[in-house]
Amino acid sequence: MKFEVELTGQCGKKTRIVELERDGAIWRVLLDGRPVAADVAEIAPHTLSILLDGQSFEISLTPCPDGKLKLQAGLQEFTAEIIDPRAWSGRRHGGVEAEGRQQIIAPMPGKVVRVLVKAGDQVEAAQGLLVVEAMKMQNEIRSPKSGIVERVLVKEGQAVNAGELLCVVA
Amino acid sequence: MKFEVELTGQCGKKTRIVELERDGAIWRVLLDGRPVAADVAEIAPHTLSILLDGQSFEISLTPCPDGKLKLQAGLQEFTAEIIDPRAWSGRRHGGVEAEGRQQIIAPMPGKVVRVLVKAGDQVEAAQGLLVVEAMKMQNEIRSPKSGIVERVLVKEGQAVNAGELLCVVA
Amino acid sequence: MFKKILIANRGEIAVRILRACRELGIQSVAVFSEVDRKSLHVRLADEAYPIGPAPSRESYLRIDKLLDVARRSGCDAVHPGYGFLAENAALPRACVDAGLTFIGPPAEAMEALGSKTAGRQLARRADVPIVPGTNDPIEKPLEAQALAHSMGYPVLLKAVAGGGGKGMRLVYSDAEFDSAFREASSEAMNAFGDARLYLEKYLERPRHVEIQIFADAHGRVVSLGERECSVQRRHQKVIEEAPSPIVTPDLRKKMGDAAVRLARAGGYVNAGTVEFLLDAHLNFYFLEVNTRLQVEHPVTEQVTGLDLVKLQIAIAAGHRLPFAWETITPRGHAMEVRLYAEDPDNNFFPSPGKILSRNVPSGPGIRLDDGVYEGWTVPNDYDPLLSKLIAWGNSREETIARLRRALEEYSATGIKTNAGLFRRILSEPEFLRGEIHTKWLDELLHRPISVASVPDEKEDAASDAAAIAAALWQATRSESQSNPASATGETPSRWKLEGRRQQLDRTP
Amino acid sequence: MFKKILIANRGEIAVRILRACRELGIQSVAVFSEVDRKSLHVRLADEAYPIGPAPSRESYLRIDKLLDVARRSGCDAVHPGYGFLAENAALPRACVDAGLTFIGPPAEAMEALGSKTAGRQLARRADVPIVPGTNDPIEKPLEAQALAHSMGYPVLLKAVAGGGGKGMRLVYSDAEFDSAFREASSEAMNAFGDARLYLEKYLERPRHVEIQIFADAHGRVVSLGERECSVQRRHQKVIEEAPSPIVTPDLRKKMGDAAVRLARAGGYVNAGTVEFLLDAHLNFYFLEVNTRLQVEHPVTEQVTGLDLVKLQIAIAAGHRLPFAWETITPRGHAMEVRLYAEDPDNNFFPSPGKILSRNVPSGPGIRLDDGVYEGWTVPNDYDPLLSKLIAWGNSREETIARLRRALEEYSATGIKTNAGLFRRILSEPEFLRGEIHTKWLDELLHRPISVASVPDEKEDAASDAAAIAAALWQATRSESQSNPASATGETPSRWKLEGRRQQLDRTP
Repeated sequence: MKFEVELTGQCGKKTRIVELERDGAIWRVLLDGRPVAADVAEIAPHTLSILLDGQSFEISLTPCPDGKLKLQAGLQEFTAEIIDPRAWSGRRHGGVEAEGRQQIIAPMPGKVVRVLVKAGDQVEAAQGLLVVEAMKMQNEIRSPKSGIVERVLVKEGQAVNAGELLCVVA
Repeated sequence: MKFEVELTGQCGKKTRIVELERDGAIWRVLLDGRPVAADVAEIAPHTLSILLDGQSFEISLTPCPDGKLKLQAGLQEFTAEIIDPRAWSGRRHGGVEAEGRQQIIAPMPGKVVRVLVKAGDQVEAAQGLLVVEAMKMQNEIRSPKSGIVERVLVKEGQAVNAGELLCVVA
Repeated sequence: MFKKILIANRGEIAVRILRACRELGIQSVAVFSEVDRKSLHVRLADEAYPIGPAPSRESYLRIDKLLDVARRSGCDAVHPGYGFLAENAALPRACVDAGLTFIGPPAEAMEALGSKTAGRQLARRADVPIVPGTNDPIEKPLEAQALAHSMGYPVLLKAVAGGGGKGMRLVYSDAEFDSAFREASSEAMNAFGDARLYLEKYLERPRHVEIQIFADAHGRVVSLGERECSVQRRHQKVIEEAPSPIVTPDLRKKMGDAAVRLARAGGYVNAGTVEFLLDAHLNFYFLEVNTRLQVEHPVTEQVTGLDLVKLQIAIAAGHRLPFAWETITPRGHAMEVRLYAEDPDNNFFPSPGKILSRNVPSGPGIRLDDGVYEGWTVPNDYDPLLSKLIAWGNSREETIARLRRALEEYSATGIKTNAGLFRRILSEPEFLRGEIHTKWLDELLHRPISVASVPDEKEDAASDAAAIAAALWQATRSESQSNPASATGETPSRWKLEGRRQQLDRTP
Repeated sequence: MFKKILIANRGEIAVRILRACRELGIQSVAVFSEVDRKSLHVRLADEAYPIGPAPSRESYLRIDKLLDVARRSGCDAVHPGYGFLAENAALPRACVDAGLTFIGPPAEAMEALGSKTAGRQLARRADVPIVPGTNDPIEKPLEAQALAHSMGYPVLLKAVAGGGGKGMRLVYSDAEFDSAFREASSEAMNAFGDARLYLEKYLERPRHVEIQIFADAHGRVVSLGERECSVQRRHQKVIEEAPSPIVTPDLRKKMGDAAVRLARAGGYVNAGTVEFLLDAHLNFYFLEVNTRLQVEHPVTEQVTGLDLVKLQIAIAAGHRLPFAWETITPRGHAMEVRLYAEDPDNNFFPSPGKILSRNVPSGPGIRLDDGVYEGWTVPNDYDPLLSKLIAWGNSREETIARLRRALEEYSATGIKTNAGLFRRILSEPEFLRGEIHTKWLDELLHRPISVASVPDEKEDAASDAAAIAAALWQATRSESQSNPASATGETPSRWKLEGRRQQLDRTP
C-alpha cells in the first residue's frame, strides 16, 4: 500500500510518501522510496513506539472527525492528512466546488446562547456569527470570510452536536 | 443466580450468600437474603466502583489459576472462593480424595537449580524439597507435611512452567 | 477535629480535598451529578451520594441538596473547593444554620472582601494601594478629565455596572476624552441600563502577582508569599509559579504586609488570596480578593512544604496557626500548568470526550493533581480541567526543565488537550527570561510560531516517524474495513514491521 | 558537559536516569534485550538499541555489546544504574579504554571499598568502627574463645569463604564455643573447601542506617545525611526512610564524618553509600560500601531537594561540589516502598505477567518512580521491581499518612504485588513508633495478623462489597460462557445494577 501523508507541524507543511508492504504478519516500509529501519511496537490502542534508525519516538494518534489525524511525538505535534491512492482517490480535490461558500459547523456539542446574525446580513471576516456555550464557557463563532449570511439553521437556546451545521456564509 | 462466596481477609473467613437477578440490562442484589442498595459501575476491565448504602468502594479483581479471586478494596485484600450452585455444584468437595497426598507444583515459571530430595526420602514438614530460581531469586520450595517423597518429576537445570508438577509427597 | 467532611465539589479539587481528609483520618463524603457517577472523586471518596442532573444549577449549586446529604450522612463540616459555591456567602450562612462548620471564611468576611467594589473600598481604608482613579462614579466629566490628565494617559473609562468589556474605553489623550466618555456611557446604558462610569489608570502590560494569606480565628494572619500568574489566556490563568521571578525580598514583605492588613480589616479567617497588579516599576495595586482556596495553591505548597488544605481544615476546627509559620523559608521554585480538554486548533474551545489512553509523567520533582483517568469520559457540563501538572526544582531553570520533560512524557488520545500550548510557552525565550505580563500569551498566540526552537534533524526524524505512524494507522484501518473479522480482537502482529531488525544489529 | 549518555540498565532506574539526562539537555541512549522492546525505558529514551536475548549474561551484562552501542551511537559517557554491572570494576576500566567517561567511582576505588573484606580493612585503617571480632582468620580457637568471652556473648562464627549462612554458627556461651567451632569449620570445609573461620560480635536486632556520600574529583567529600533501611525481608530492604527516627544530630555528624573519612581513604569519587549497623545503645558499626547509586536514593532527594543523578553526572563531568552543600538543611521526612511483582501468599515469590489495569496514586507529597505501565508484561527474566512509591511530609507521621493514602489508591490487576505487605506494615504500632530492626519484618511475618487495626464496620462493608463484586464477576463470566456472542465487545450494562437508586435518593 502506498500513502501520501501530508504533515503539518511547528515547522510548516511537508509531504511524505510511505509505502507499506505486507509480508505475512510483517510490514516493510519505504519512506520517499528509501527503505527505512523502522521497528514499530504497539504500546496502547492509540500509541506506537517507533525506533527509526535507533531514534526512539512515541507517537500517539487521535483521529479527528474530518478524517485527519492528530499526532504527538514528545514535544512535537503534527496534523496528518492521508491520501490513500487506492481507497481515497479524488477525495482531496473534491472540496474545490465548495469554494467561496462556507459552512459553519459546531466545533463541539453545546448550546447556542446567542445568534448574532440573520439570513441576508452582510458580514466581515472574523465578525461574530453566533455564541455557543459548552462547559460554562461561551465562545463566539466568527465568520471565516466577508460575505452574505445565506442561512442560519439554529435558534438561541438550541442544543447542537459536534459537526452540526449552524449557518452558511456565501 | 445465587452464589456462595467464601471470603478470606485480614479478619478471617466469612461466607456470604449473594443473589443476583437480571432484569433486562439491570441486576438486583440480595446479600444474605437482604436487599442491598448497591450501585455498581465498571471503571476498567478488572475494576468496579461499588456504592453500598452510600459507602464508596473500589474493588479490583485478579483471577487466580486455581479459580479463586484476589480482591482489593483500598487498604484491604480478600481472597474469594465462589460456589455457584448451578454451574459449580460439587466442585468444592472434589478435593477431599487428594487428602494426605500432596502435589508440589511450581508457583511460577523458572528454573530448577537444586533438587534436595529423591523418591523414597523421609521428609519433615517445612523441609526443603527443591530450589527454583526465577528473576535472579532462588526460592526453596518446602514440604507442606511430614511423609515420604513419592516421586520427583524434575531435574536440576530444568525449566518449569507455573503449575507444573514438581514432586509428590505422600 | 472533624469526623466527616462533605466535599461540595467535583473533579480534581474534590480529589485533592478528600486526599487531605484521608491523610488526617477524617471521613470524606462526595456528591455527584448524574454524569459524574464514574468520576475519580466518587471512586476515591469514603462515601458518595447522587445530587441530581448534570446541569450544576440542579446539582452542585443546590445548597439544599448538599446540606441534606451532609445532614443525613452525619457530616460536621463542609469544604467548598473552588468554583461552584465557594464564594457564595449563602453557603457559609446555610452551614451555620444547619450546625455545620464551613471550611472557609465567615459569610461577612466573604462579602466584605469578595466583591470587587467592596474590596476596593476596604483596600483604600486599609492603606493598600489600588489602581489610581475615581473612587466614586463620575459626576462631572470635566473633573474626571482633569484627574486623567494629572495621573497621565492612557486611562480606562469603565462602566460601574460593567463586565465583559462593555462600556469600557481606553483613552490616550485629553482630546479623545470627551467623545470616549459619551460613547462608553451610552454603551453602558444600553448594556446594563446604568450609564455611570468610573475612571482608572490603565496599566500597560502589568504582571499578576498574588499573595497567599492564612488567618486563624484567634487573630493571627500570615502571608505565605507570592505566586506569579501573569501567563493568562483571555484573563484565565494558565501557568502559575512561585516565587515570582521579579519579586524582591523587600517587595515581598511590602505586598505581604499589605495583604495581611487587608485581611485583618475584613475580619478574614482561613485561606485567602489577595491579587495585585504589578507595573514595570514594581509598584503594586490591589486587584481583588479570592475568598477561597485557589486552583494554583499547589505551587505555594511545593515551595513552603505546607499542605494548605490540611491547614484550612485545622483552622476551621479552631486550631491556631503555629508560630513557626512566620519563619518558614521557601525552598526552590514551583510551577503549575493547567491541562484542559481544549482544542488548540479551534481557539481552545472545550473538547470533551472519552479518554482512550493516556500517559502521565512521574518521577523526581513532578506532582500531578489529577481529576481524570484513562477510559473516563470528560463530561460536557463543567469546566474541562483535566489535571494540574506541577514541577518543583532548585531553581526556576530546573523547574522549567522538569516541566518540559514531564510535558514531553504526557499524552492523551481520544480528546484534545492544551498540552501543546505549554510545550510552546516553555520554549519561548521571553518566558524563560521571566519577561511576562498579563497580555503576553494573547500576544504570543497572534505571532507566528518561531521555528528555531526545535533542532532540525530531530524534527525531521520525528516527522518521518509520524508519517509512518499515520500510514500504518490508515493501512490497518483499511485492512480491518475490507476484512471485518480481523478487526475484532487485537492481533498482536497488526502493527509489526519487518523493520530490518538485522539492520538494527548492524547499525547504529 | 556530556552530549549523549549510554544507560547500561533497564526498568525504573533506566527511566530515572534518562529523565535526568533530558532535564539537563543530554541525549540518552537506552539498550534493550529481546523481551524489553516495549519497556518504558525504551519508549522514553532518545535512542534505543537491541543488545541480545533475554538472559542478562547475554545482554545487560555484556560489556562488549554495551560499549559497541555507546561507540556507534556517539556517546561520551556511561551510567550503570544499580545492579547488573554497576559494581563491576571491569566496566569503568573498559570505559576508560574506550575513551568514555564512567559515571561512578574509578575502578580502583570500587575495588578498595566495594568488597566486604577490603572495605573492612580500609575501615579499620580509617578509624571507622567495625563490628568487633577477629581481624584475621582464627588460628587458635582458644584465643578466639577468650576474645568472645571478653566481647560478651552472643558471637558469630563465620566462614572466611562464606555466604548464604553456610559455615556460620551463633554461639551463646563459652560452653558451646568449642563444638560450634568444630561444626562450623567442617561445614565451611564441605561447602567451600576452606575451613577457615573468623569471629564477630553478634548484634541483636540491629538497625540498618546508611550514609549517602558524594565526592568530587577535586578532593571534596560530603555527607548528605542518613537513610534508615531496617525494614528488610530476608536481608532485602523493602522500606527506606530519611531521616532515621532515632538518629540524633550528634550521631548523624559522627556517622557522616566516619563515612567521609572512609571515602577519602579509598580515593572515592562520585555517589556512594556507607552502610552501618546500629545497636540498641546507638553504637554504629561499618557494614559495607555500595559504590553506586542506591535504589533508595529518592528519600535523600526528597528531604534535601537535590537531584542525585544530576549531581553524579556533573561530578563525572569534572564539576566541583558546590560549597553550599555542606550547609544543606534537610526538610521534613521521606519514605519509600518498593513495589514488586510478588505473590504474598506464596512466600513473596516473583509473580510476573501482564498488567491488565492499574491505578497509580498522585497528588501532594507523592512521587512515583515508575518502570512499568498498564498493558505491559513484566518479564520473567529480571528483578521484578515495578515502581518505587515515595512519600514526603513535614513529619514522619504525615509522611506515613500520605504513603498509606497512596497505597490505598494503588491497585494493579493481572499480576500480584506486595502492596498489601506495606499496607500492613504501615499500620503496625511498632513501625509507627519507629521501633524497627533488621529482623523486625521477618518476625512480623511469622506473627498472626492483628485484627485491631481495621474498624469493624468499615471492614464488614468492604467485605460485603467484595462479595458482591466476586459474585458479579462470576455471573458475567457464566453469562458470557453460555452466550459467547455477548462476551465480545463491552456491553456497557454488563455490570449495571438496579441498586435501588430510588433508595439512594432516600438514604443516607
